[in-house]
Amino acid sequence: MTIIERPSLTPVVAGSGVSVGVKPSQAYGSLRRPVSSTGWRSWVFTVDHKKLGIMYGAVAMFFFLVGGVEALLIRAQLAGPNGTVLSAGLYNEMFTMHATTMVFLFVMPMAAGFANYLVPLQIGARDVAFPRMNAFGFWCFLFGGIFLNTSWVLGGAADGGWFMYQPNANALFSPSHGIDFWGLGLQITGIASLTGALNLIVTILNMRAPGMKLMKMPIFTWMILVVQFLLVFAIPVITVALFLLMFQRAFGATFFDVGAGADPLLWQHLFWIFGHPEVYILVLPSFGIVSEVLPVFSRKPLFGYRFVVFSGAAIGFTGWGVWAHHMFASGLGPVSVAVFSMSTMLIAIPTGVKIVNWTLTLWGGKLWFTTAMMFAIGLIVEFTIGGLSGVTHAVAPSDTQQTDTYYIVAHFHYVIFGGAVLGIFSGFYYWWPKIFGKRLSEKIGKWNFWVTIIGMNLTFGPMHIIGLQGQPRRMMNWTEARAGEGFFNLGFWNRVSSSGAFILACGVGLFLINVIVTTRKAEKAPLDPWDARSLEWMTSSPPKEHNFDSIPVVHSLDEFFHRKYEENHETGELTKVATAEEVLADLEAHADAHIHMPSPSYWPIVLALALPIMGYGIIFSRILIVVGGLLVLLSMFAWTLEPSVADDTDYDPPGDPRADDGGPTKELATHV
Amino acid sequence: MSATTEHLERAGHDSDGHDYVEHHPDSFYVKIALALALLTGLEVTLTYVDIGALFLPLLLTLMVIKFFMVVLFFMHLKFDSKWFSFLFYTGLGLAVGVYLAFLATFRFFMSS
Amino acid sequence: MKRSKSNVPSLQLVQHSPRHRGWLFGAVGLAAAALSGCAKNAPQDTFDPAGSNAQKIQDLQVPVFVIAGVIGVIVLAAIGFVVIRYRDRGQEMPEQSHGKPSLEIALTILPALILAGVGTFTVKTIFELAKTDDTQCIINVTGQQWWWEYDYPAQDGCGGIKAPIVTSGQLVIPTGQNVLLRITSRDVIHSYWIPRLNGKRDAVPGRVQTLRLEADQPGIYAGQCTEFCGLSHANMKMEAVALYASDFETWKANQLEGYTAPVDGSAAKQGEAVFTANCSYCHQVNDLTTTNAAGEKVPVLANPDQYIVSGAAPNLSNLMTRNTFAGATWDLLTPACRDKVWKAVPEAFGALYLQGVTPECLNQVDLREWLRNAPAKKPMYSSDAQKANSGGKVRGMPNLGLKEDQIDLIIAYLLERN
Amino acid sequence: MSDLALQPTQASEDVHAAGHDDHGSHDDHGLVHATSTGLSNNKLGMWLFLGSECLLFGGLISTYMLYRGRHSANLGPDQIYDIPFTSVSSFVLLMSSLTMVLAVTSAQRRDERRMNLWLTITALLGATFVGGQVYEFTSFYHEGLGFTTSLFGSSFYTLTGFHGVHVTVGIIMLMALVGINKRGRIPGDRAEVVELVGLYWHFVDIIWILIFTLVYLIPS
Repeated sequence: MTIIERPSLTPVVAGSGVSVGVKPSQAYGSLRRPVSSTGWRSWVFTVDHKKLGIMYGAVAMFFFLVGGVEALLIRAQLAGPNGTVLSAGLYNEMFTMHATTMVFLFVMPMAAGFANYLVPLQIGARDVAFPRMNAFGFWCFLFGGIFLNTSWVLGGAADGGWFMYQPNANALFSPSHGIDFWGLGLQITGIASLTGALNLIVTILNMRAPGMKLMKMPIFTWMILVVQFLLVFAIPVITVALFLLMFQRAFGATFFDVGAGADPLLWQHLFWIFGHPEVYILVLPSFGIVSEVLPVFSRKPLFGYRFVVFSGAAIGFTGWGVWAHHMFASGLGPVSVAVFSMSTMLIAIPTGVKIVNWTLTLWGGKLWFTTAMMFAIGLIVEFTIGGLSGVTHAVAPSDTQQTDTYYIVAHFHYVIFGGAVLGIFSGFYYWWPKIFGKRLSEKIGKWNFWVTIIGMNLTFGPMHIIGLQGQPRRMMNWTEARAGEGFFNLGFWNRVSSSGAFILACGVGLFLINVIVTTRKAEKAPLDPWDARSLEWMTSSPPKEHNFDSIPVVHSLDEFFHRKYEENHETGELTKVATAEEVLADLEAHADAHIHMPSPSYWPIVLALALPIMGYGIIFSRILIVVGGLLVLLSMFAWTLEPSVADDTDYDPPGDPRADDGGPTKELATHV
Repeated sequence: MSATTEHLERAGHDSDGHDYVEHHPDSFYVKIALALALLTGLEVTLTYVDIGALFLPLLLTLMVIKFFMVVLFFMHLKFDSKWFSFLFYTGLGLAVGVYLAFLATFRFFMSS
Repeated sequence: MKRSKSNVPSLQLVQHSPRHRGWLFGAVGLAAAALSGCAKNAPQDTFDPAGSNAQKIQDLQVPVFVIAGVIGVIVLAAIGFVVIRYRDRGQEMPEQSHGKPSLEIALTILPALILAGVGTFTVKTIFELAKTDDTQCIINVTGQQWWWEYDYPAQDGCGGIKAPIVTSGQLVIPTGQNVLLRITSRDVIHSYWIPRLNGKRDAVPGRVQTLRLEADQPGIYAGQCTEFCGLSHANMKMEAVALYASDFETWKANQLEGYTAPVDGSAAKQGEAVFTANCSYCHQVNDLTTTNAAGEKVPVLANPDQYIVSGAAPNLSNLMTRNTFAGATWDLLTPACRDKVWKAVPEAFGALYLQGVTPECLNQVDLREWLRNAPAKKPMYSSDAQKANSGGKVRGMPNLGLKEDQIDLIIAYLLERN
Repeated sequence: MSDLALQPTQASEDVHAAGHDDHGSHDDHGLVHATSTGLSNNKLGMWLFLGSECLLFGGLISTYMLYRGRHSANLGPDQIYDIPFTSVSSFVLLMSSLTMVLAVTSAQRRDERRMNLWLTITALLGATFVGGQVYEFTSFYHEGLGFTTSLFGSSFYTLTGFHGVHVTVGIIMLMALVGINKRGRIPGDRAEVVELVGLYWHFVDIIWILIFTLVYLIPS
């Protein structure tokens, strides 16, 4: 395996199979550059987009479980009338943190993980444009998430709902530090999103393989591009809102102090101007994933690629003009309500285009029902339900009956779980052999799929009924007096929903079991297990650190597929002309002689670590602000002066590379 | 968007890889700065002279002119790749559109 | 299920539909019909309008649900068909077609047309619901943690109100009249929602926002605060009571009736003293007087501003005319008596309701628990430790540490507040 | 935010791995590799960042516009602003944009002496502006307008404070550039680094153009 090239010394020819484990020299003592490519250092100081992608995924998965436990506690509380599992305060903290965790610490970073790992591979690049910034983003996410969750043991978590409406989130009404943790934690994870977005946009625009025009980019990359644009422009809006919140709570500013004449709707507008694009930030990556998976397992190209790209961009753009539909009941006045009602309906059109195109991709195909494919089809079905219930509350008068009831909870869980999460699972099954070199068990996978689907429909389906029967959200309990009788009584359906939640948890558990089982088995996946179509499959699995021995020249959409198959333009018949191994051998034969890879660095993690220190400082002690601030200055200064590729002096003098114990190949292969 | 980006891409490929394609003599920038100073002077003067209903539109026009003089010339956006314009103006346009709509929901433009 | 007579839903029909018309849905509409309120007596059913405003929403949302249902079934059927028809049976590799623009455009325009139709009716309904120029009765509604106050200003509307009426727990309105609620809040954002009478409207501090209600028939219509408003959000409920105009007159007259002091020597008389000593700091009872050190009779004026963050507590002058307490969360009536009122036929409802809470019907269990330790029954920020965080004021009723005999006396006193 | 603002000095971030680099050594810092658009990663990133910043300042300006009239009778914008003073400091900041441009053209001509000179002058002008702002804040405070006094106060200090922090970060970057440049240690393409700092600096200036008119000149 080829690792970072030692500049000017013993250049390693890519593809030669020579494995060089590099160790840092002792030149600067403990402050030497961490160029080590083995052991924990190779992960903590890495700037490799693939390692960062895996770490994003692993941490996001952990937070998924945290958020899931929170959800189970909520459903346990609501399983019967007058639930006593949680106290009122704890219940409020639970639903606040459930939403916050799932949105900011699971779906967004999981999508970031997929994007990090796959985008450079899909566009034929060797890394992202700003590798150290990429590492910095990951550590911001991790430390921000940990910071946010330490509030549980430092006086209580945030209890104002993830939407944190003012003035209920003021210090007067929420005196614990929970909301301070929430605001600062999201500010830190916001930095992760913003730097990640800047990085990925520049990467996608600038680092495509020769010949890869924008309209030849894989659809996943396209959707990620749209999402990153949404992030780049939406994050600053929440940043403003969070600063106002922090200045209010920590420094006594009056932004949401009604007594001083403030208008509480200011917060709502800022929050939803961010919050609505955020919805598309959550689902579009999964739309990208299934748009990759469906063609592969239908054995035909994505139907209407241009339309799917265009509708993705249109959803992203229109998403900026609909935020006030979260506020139809807040008293905007009929003109604003009418305008936002219409713009919201508009957004149903490009969304409908996507569903139509996916269905038509399947049409006439040769469908192979792998687990990845099943999750993808599951997404189409469940998301359609969520989309249609969405249309029912684009109709503003109807929405004033439904908003803040369980009907909305049902709607957005069909969108977020049925859309984003099913897509993420589809992506796991599809790309697992690429990332870890082993295929997840299809047998457990199918169980995983069916239990998850049944669980999700049992959990969220009844919420439609519960909501239309008038049960509001965010209530710590419900009572028999308002439950009604007969088939649609709230009691029965609340029980169904709670049971469904535990089935859903089993579904997720099956996935974890699958991961463990797969990790233990020795069998390697074939190079091209799915007969895939895009560039990320044109390298070894898992890919080498430099991704491609030689950067492929792209001639068409689905480049990999067209290298394997030749199409008779008259009859449309396909002939297999090459195997994946042959395509790969061809690339290796033309391997680039010299490849510079960016070197690891201390400074991203140090800089990211300084931020939560400052956060604790703002909440508990001003001294810590100074400590964190100095650490910020130090690490930025060091970062600035550090060249992106390490000097020779950072390395040990050249010796026998084979003397290294273990070596990086083993390390990468087993570290799942 | 697809049409735009394709167009942008061609524009990008046309450039020779150098970012500062066109050079202006320093005197050019001095002239721009002088104009900016004059416009600022005009703006300040306006606030001391009562010109009635024209005041606000005139002031805002001057502001916009100044804004774009810096963007187009000092920041070189006029002579640079269309990609930069695309990225910056998308942000600017979204900000202007979204925040004007935001203020409109508060009936901001009706009261003043 | 009341609404199961035949009629085909369509947007045209909606405009002129009589109120309680039923809908017979086709097979595809069944799901929507099922969702639309089959539950018997679900008091907050959003598909069971009982007045003109909710009916306008109903006329709009039923066709929308049907359209969404139809489209959903078509899409799901198409996916089902494709999945079965095109599964891999070892057929040839399919043709690598990249799409068909004409089909795409057609399938883009089609939903656009449907949505344009839906949008037209939506906008029309939005403006109809916002109409205020035919208001017949005005009530100020103020939300706070965690109950609603209703203030009927003096007006010619509502059949004429000479002096303001302040009440809470139950909003009493005359049937058939266009009632305009002017909604605001004293602390955080709440939301006023009586599903069978109209959609919801947020109570935003610093703003006054309007919501129209109209009830066709006498009865009690349940509702709930729907904007998350802190610890006891779940315990902030409301009930709207509609009365025939004549009954409404009786109710008004009763509310404006002066204070009847308890008979000397009665338990209620002792209760008056206990009330004055413990409750009257926050709770107003109109015209209640006490004797000061100089032996003069002086009015007892509640001063909740001093003790409560939101600066208000329910007026208890006529507590026993309303059937609920503590933010309409618990009933003042025993379950049996409550059932009688709630299930009364419209014609009999008024008389039953106006009886108020009689000693036999009083729900002693919940009321006593409440008086014993209010925050234990309804989570509130009112302990001493929590007071420190709110500028020394409580949010909600604190634990007054009353003894059992004091509670007996207070209940005896309150029973006469009718 | 201020953390991110320093990003442009990380000019060496351009990934070598992107292109087919046939150089044996790595002293080819900052050479524009064959990117898909033909543009530098750093510059593309900077413009994107500035686009993003538009929404940050847009939010702050809108908040100010919404709240500018909400204050006690004698402590509002019309009473408290000192237009002649602010006009002068606005002029100073405007002129710093000129000196910044001159620094960039000097850098592009590889005229390092002049470049350092213009960068220093730009930093000084910026410092003058920030000094003026500090003076202004202090005098407002003494007149009775604190951060927590009114909605106008909170939103005014937040908006102009954010701008001031941006200017300060810019000054730090300019001084760092001069300092590092004297030791010959700017990684990557020197002219591009100066240009990037310049873009940031001009952006801060155009935001002030908006603030000066919208906040100071328009009466509430």
